[in-house]
Amino acid sequence: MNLPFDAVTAVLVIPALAAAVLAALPGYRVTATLNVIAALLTFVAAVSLFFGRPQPGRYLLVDDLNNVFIVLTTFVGFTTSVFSASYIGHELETGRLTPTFLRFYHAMYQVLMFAMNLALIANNTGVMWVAIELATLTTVLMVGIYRTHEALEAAWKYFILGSVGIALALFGTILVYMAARPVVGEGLDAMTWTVLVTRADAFDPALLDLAFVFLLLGYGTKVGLAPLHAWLPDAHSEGPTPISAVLSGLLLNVALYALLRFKMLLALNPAALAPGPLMVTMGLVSLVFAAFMLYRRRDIKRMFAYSSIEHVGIITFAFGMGGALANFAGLLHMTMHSLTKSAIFFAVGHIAQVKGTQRIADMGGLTETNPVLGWGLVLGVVAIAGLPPLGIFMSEFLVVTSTFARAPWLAIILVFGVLIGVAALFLRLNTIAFGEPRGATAKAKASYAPMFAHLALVFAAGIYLPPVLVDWFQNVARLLG
Amino acid sequence: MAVIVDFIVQAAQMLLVLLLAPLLTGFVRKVRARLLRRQGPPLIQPYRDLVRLMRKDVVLAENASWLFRVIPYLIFAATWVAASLVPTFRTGLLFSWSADLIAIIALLGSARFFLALAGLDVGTSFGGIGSSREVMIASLAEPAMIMIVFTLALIAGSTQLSAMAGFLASSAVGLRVSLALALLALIMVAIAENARIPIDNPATHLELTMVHEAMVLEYSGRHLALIDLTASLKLLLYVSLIACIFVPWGLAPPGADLFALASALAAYVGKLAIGGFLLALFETSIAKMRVFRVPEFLGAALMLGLLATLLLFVSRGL
Amino acid sequence: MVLFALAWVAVLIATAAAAIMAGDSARGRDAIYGATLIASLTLLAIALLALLRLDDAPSEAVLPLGIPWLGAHFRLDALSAFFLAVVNLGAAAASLYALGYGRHETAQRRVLPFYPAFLAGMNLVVLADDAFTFLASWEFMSLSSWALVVAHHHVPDNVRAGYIYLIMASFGTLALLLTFGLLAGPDGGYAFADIRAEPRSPTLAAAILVLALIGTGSKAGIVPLHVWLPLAHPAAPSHVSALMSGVMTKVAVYGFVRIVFDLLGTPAWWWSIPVLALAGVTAVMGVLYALMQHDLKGLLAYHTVENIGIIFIGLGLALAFKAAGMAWAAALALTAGLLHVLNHSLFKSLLFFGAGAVQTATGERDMEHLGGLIHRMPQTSFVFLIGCAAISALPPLNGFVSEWLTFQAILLSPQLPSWGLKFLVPAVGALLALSAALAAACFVKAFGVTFLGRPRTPAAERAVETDPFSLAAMFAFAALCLIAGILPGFFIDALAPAVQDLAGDRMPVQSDVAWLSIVPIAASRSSYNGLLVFVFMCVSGGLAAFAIHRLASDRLRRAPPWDCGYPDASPATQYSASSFAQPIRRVFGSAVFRAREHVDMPRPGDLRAARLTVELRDLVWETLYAPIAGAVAFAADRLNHLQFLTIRQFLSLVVAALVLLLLVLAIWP
Amino acid sequence: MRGLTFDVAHLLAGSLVLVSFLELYQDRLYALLNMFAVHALILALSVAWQAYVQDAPHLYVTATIALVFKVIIIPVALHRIIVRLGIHREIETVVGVGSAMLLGMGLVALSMVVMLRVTPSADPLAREDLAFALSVVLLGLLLMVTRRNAVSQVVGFMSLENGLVLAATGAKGMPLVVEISVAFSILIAFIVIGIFLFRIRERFDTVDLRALDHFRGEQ
Repeated sequence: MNLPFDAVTAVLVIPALAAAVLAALPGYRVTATLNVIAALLTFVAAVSLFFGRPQPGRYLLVDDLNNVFIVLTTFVGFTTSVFSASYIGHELETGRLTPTFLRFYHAMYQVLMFAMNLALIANNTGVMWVAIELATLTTVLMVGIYRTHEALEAAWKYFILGSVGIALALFGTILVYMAARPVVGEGLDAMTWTVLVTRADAFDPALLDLAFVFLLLGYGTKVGLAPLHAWLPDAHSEGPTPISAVLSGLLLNVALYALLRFKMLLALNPAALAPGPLMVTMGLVSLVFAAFMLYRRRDIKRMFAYSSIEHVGIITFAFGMGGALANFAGLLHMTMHSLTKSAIFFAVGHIAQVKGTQRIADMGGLTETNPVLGWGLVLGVVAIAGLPPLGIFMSEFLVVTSTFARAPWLAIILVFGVLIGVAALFLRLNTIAFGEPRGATAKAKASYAPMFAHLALVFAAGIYLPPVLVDWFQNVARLLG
Repeated sequence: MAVIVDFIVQAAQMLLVLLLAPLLTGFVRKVRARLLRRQGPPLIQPYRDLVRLMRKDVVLAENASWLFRVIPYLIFAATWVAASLVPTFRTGLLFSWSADLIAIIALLGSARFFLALAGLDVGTSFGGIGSSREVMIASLAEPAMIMIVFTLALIAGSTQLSAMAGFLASSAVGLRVSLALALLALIMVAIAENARIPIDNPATHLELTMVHEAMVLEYSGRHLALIDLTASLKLLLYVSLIACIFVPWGLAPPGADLFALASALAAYVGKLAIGGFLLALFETSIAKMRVFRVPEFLGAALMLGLLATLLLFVSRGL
Repeated sequence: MVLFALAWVAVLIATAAAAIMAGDSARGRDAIYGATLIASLTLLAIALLALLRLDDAPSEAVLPLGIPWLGAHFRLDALSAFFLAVVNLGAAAASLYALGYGRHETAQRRVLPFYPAFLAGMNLVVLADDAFTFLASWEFMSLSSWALVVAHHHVPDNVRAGYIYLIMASFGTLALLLTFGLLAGPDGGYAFADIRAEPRSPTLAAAILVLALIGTGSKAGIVPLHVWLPLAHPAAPSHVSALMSGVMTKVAVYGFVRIVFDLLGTPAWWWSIPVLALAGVTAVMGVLYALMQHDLKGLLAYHTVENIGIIFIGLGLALAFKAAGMAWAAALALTAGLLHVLNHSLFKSLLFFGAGAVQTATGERDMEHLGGLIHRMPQTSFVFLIGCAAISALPPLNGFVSEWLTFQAILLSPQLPSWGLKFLVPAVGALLALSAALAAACFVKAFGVTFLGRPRTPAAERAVETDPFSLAAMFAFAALCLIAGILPGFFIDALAPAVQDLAGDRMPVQSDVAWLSIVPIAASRSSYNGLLVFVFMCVSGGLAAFAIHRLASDRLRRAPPWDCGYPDASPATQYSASSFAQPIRRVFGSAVFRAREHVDMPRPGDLRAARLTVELRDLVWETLYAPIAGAVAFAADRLNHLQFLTIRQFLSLVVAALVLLLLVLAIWP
Repeated sequence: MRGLTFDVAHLLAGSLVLVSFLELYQDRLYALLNMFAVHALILALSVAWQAYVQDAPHLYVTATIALVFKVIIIPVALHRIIVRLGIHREIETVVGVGSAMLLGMGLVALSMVVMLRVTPSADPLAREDLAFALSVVLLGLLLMVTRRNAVSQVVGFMSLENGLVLAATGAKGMPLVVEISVAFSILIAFIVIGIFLFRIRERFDTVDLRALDHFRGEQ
């Protein structure tokens, strides 16, 4: 079917153009609003994809799987841009950012959006790889944007580890090509998803296995699976909070999406080793490891970064288990986690601005000094801890129950990790949200809308999932096998 | 018609226990005195005391509460009801099914509960001593009693006193180890419950050793009279309990004629006399023990009861 | 039917939302509590209706909520109806009480929104008919009550209590998650109907039983999973404490009954063994802990632990009988347990109300600082006394009835075939008797030290009687305690349909027994008539009073206390809570609490005050929880080193992972 | 002809691995840089050869990029840096050269084993190439983790990337190779610039430790 304009190209072009424009424009208010508008337009375009999809082209592809991702990405991108407008304003006042850097920041933000959308829409393994590398580079630059010793430090770490990951991922991509070539012949076809999926059963299993190992490690670095996670906490804690939100909420998903695509190939090939065990193992390792790491955190953003690792672990575990229920749960968990975690970072950003620090020890009694922020944070943590009636409870319910009947011990480890994590989170939450107020108690000039929008969505999803969404999820779950 | 007779008998029983109770107390005192080569007070001395106390006015501590004044009537009522439900000379009393043995014990328990509260009401240290020791004793005596009830109930297949008495009177019982154990335990509990030597000494007012007397230290006049009456009722109750369970012979069955009733009554009085005599004998032949030896004494009772029950549980299985 | 109920639950939720707006205003507060009062009364009515119409089938409903392809199932059968009644009875009283108590609330903003949510959560749990809805409501209930526990967050202990509570709650929920994972099977038949239909292997059923016991036990407060309870219940505002102790623990019992009796199918003979053993220990440990307490609300909370033990004894016996095919005996035991559920919810709520009244009147919870309140708060002390008598299982009040039934059930157990039970049940019976006696001792202490004697502090001297709303709530429950005690037959009959569903049989109809007495099996075997005992006592007591006042003296003089001629000026010389418990501590404490008394007696001539310090240790905490916490801390510290590696070392990690995976590939068959 | 193509490709790839080993062997920065230049040169040759064999002209572009960028520009730039930072002294290795070589052997063996599991049906040229490429990649990683010095780590990363390019070109008719190699060159440029910018970062380690000491407030 033909639309007034091709939504797919729109999703790519709008951010690209916006990036160019924003790079040129001075003045924070204008750019900020423009940023928001561009993000909004992208989101609209993405939503329109639900109603009409172009046929998959040579390079671009929209199907159930990435459609969900795209909409999620653009939506969080939009809300984050709203949040960042108010956040960055404060940063300007405190002089942590100069207008020049701000211009750069907005441009980069759109480039990042572009890169992620491209990675999602790409119908070609190579293009996807390039896009993810681009996304990495942009985030590296934005993490380092404060130019403080620590920020550069974190950026550098991220950069080095990211590059290695990228390299490994490329090697995996090449291997997939080589596995595909004898079957589908040379040239672009051997890198095109639509083609690969149809012929995957005939590929050389040994090559596929090898490829998957490299892809798992390569993209796994982006996903932040232990032990490849090292860059993640620092990058989250040192960059501007909007970027932390985007990193946790989106970039991890994009990398995970790449992994899922390749997992589908292996799943389709009977002779290849099942990717499940690998993903399950790494998922559990990440979960338990991150859960324990939560205890000794003193920097609030770094703590929530580790909680992201924890949840990515759960998601990977779910996809590794496979099966309609687990995959559904994984997708749901991924969506809910993106929304919740970005909401938490919205709250944390303002909290850090109010308190003028990220040290947990220096904040306390928030529900008293800044009730809205405080309760927002409490709600977010409750959600991320997987307590009802919020969405993550449903996904965790599905994961655990569906797993326990199949692999009891795995489920027990899973439950153990979750419990450890919850205990750690609430241990910190108690000091942050309750007790005697500590630290600066200024009133926050904050935009609460994005945070509560996300939380409202998570809340709604925990109680009622619209059938449309369910159908998409179930289709995708079936695709993932 | 039968109902009316039953009702009369029930009433008679209530009056009987009420009237006999001080007599029993007096009898025990007398025998003790005699055993101690003393003259001892006349048998009717307890009645005189009661009347005297009734006549005197009550001297109430300034900060005594309404509860303090209500409690004597409460505990008297509870104990009286309990006592009037124990078959003394005739089984199948009209209201015997309104409370089985467990309920009777619980009634005594509530009496103790309130008495202990009374000990705390005025806020004197001696009252505290009395109450705290009393509840400590009770916390061991009651489980022991329950265990005894278990034993008997399992043998007789009922917790109804009348049924028990009836069953035990029949020859179906035979001699049982657990019965012996239960009897022993019951005697120990009875001694503890009635604050007799070696647990407590009803005659003492030596502050640091007294339990029951310490609780009622602040009472006077009619209140004290009621409490004393209650105490002797309780003693009577336990003696007749032991009597009707372990020597159930001579109890008149329901619908017995007057003569049977009369002979049963005589038998009952005889049992009381024997029981009182044995009690006095025991009390004179043993020394009071330190308060903190009491738990061991009662613990032994509890263990005996549990052992008896266990034996039954196991033997039932065989 | 169930839809009505759900509608009113929705009203509760709406109230919660509205409460956020209410803020600190008094009118808002009254409106909210009024709304909850109406809602819970209506729900109570619905529950009673559902309970009394015996024959027709339970009403069900499916809402398009929760898990999409499943929907949220709700069902109102006899069991749900009974617990719905218990929940909303407590809720109604608590709301009424709160109308008055709420005036003294300092952190109203933090209480008002969560209170209706808490009620809604509890209602939903008993209505839920599929695993997801059940667990979600269950955890929601925990969550909202957690928020209420940390309402007074300036007290560090409360925050800590809330923390432990939340962690234990999550632990329990996760255990239940696993339970339902096993019940539902890999392809997720979450609806209770499907679960009932599914056949199970014995080992699977065993695992489910254990997990369910852990999951529900941690919420009900089974030793050793009780640690959160005595911390959390006192921390909350008193009307919430009443609900948590009196009602929420019952919801946990409901969970256990629902899973084990209903979903899990026919029991095996040994199922009752863990239940009974834990229950007996719980009953005695709970009351012993309580005896060592001198925080009034803490004491009450520990008594909840004890009573949960008693309830579970009933349930365990029911399991044993059911497994042995003695349905009629199972019916008796189950009735005893469920009746005690109702009774405990009555008098425990009543007692917490009283404790709350004392707290608002004096600002004190520590009994050592109270005393003599009976003069200042006569009505409160009267109803509190009734509560004490009821919970001490004294006839003719309700506590005695359920314990009496439990004893009757125990007396049936020799007919059980299995040997393990033959030895266990009498022991459990002894434990039950012991706990009952100790409970009486404990409440002599609680009432005596708090309300009797002389005031120990100025605060206690200045106490004033509490407000009419609170009194109304308390008197209502006191009356119910008496009614349930003297007319138990009706309550037993009301329970019959639920028992019939679960045990396969019911107790004989009681309401048509002569003179309204109750007869568990046969009149020849045992019977009890609370009404008659009550009338007897009134008559004989009244008779005595009348006779004496008429025929003998009724004169009365006031004088200083006699006290063997030692006039002691200071109220400090009274027996305090801990000194009252000292004899019992001597008997049990040294074994259970490693109790140590250190006496510091100054030499003659030394003007120093002598000191007696008592050291108690909570062995459960020390042996079970402290090590776990230590282990977690240790692991966290060890792993934490990984945060501080250099980039190169992180790279080496990556390489190591890569090489490892390649090796796996290389040696893959 | 078939045999010849095979042998030449094989020779070049094999010598690439050999040079990686030599890199691993170096203990002076200058020498390491020169060795890397050789590494890149051989890569360029092999890419060119592949271009010729597969007659895929676009691969010549890749070859030239490699030649210009990696054989000339980068090494020169790095020379400059070394001079600037005055670190033209011995390289501190984490493990001794000998053990590093041993590890390298192990890795090469591993990659061979893994690769030979690939079904023989796959064309042998690709297979061998891939085996060598994998070993080069692994050796590059090894170089990165066994050297403490930023510059030598960059060198390691670049030789790793050489391995990738080798694999990519070995994969017959793989599209986007040029784009990918360009993208990678950008990546490397970033790294080098990074080293320029934060010249204090002579070594990653010191920085990390100091940073960790004071700023994070983590204990």
